[in-house]
Amino acid sequence: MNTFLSLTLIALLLSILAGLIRVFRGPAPAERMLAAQLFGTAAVAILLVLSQLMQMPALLDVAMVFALLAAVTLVGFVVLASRGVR
Amino acid sequence: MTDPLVIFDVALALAIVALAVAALSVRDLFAMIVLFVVFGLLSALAWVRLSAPDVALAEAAIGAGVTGALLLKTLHHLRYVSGTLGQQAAYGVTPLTPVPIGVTLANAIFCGLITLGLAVAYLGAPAAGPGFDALVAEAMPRSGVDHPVTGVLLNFRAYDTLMEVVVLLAAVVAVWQIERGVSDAPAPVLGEVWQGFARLALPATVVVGTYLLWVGAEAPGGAFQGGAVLAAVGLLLLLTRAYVPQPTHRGIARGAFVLGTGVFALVALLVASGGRVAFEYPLEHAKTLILLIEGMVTISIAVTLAALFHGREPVAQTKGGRDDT
Amino acid sequence: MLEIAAAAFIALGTLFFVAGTVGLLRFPDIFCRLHALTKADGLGLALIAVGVALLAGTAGAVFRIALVWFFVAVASATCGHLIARYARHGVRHD
Amino acid sequence: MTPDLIYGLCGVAVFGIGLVGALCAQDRLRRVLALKLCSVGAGFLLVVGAWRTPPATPDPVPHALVITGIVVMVSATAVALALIRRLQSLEADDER
Repeated sequence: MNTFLSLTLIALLLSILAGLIRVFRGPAPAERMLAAQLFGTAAVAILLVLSQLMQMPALLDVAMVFALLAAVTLVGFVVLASRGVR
Repeated sequence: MTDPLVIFDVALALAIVALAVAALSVRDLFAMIVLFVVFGLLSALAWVRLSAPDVALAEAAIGAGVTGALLLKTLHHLRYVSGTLGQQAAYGVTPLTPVPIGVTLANAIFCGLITLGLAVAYLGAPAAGPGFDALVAEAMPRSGVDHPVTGVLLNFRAYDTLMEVVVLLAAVVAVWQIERGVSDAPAPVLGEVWQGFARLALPATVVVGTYLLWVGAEAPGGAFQGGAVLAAVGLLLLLTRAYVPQPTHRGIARGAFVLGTGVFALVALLVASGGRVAFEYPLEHAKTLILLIEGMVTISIAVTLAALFHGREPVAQTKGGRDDT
Repeated sequence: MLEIAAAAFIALGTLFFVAGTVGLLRFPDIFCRLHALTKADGLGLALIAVGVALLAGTAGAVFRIALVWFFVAVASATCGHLIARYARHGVRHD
Repeated sequence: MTPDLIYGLCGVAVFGIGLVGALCAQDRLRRVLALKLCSVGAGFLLVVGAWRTPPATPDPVPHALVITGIVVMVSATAVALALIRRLQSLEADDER
């Protein structure tokens, strides 16, 4: 079971790394924000799996904070990336 | 066959290094900040793997979240001032003076040597030093809390934490000195979906922040993490201009800035007046005192971080003073 | 039995994550990418949460996992909406 | 290969990258960011020093130090960014 969970973690991490290509290629800030949203969700998923794998229930709190902050950061990106009208 | 978890660790470490390089070399500054936030996120994951969930919480909330927001706000301001806000991509916003290639090369070699020395020192260091584990484990029953990191932060090394709160206070004083003016930027229109979400998310965030503060006594969490999560509420309110700091609110803000430092120092003095060392809380009251200090420090941290994000001191508007983000 | 079910949920969830990322990389414009990513990720996280909750056992852990899932679901829907608004006509200020 | 070795080397590398960035980067914003990278690298080394092979629990003192360091770093960053914003405003006024 633990091997399987580790493999899951690797797949999720690879999915984050693939998303980085989108941050580089852009072209618009919207694409980069979208990639940031992927990272937030994937990091929460990694933390959920890790909490089981490392037997640390405290990681669920960390996952909760990640979820909250991902939302806040994304709103920051949307509001402060405004081009043109201000 | 190697443990797949080792592969995960190696991949994560490589990703972190690659992100550091990418954040410093990508041309677009907006992409730089996104990459930096992802870097913070992945470092937090790495610290979770090193069984340091407290540090991971602090890094995710303060190191990635608040710092990212600060950088983004500054970028927005710089682009506004330099009149490049309308452009799609955010290339350099500060004027560049060409540096001779030799100087850059010399700098890089110098840094390389330092890093090499660090790597050699790290690899040559004894595998596991004595550390403080035994000392802390022995003293824990006398600390009044069950979570070692909270015990260290608020009891055994409380001087450090007091000084840290003072540093935050000094930072907000400095920022208020550097920047002045009142915000007259209009509120962004985010639509009805956002309104509904904010009604749910803001109270939920306050609950999570308070929960982190409370759970800090026995599990990862505590004043800094709780304060940072509460600061996120302030950041959201300031970002969406649901709250615009007014000059008349300065008194309350100042009170909140010094609240943490004040209560912390007061408790230390009261304890010391009872013939003890400054932070040697009497055992029967230790948990109450620690929770009191943590609660006040949390409020201070939340308000101070939000004020650092807002930047300028809200002063009464002068004529033609249109200088803000 | 429980473990096999949990493993199946987690594997399926991971598959959705990978699919979402492929969509982010391969689809032609921002709205297609948005459509692929937010939905696939939301479902992926829900499946992984169910799997981990099956393994976790204690009521407190299950409750917190449910909370995390609920918040991510609501937040990612809102953020997807905000990004779409932004991509369509920037952020108006008034 | 244990996590402490992997992440320790990662920390050294991040510190070095940050140092190069702080000295060689041209843009002010990027320099501040590079210094932040340095602090994360240093944090890595402290957390690695605290790590003990599970099931032993890690040493809490370096953890507390890193948390303190993160908060001090965000204060320093905020002041540096305020200075950058002020500098830019002053330069823009000079050009007019």
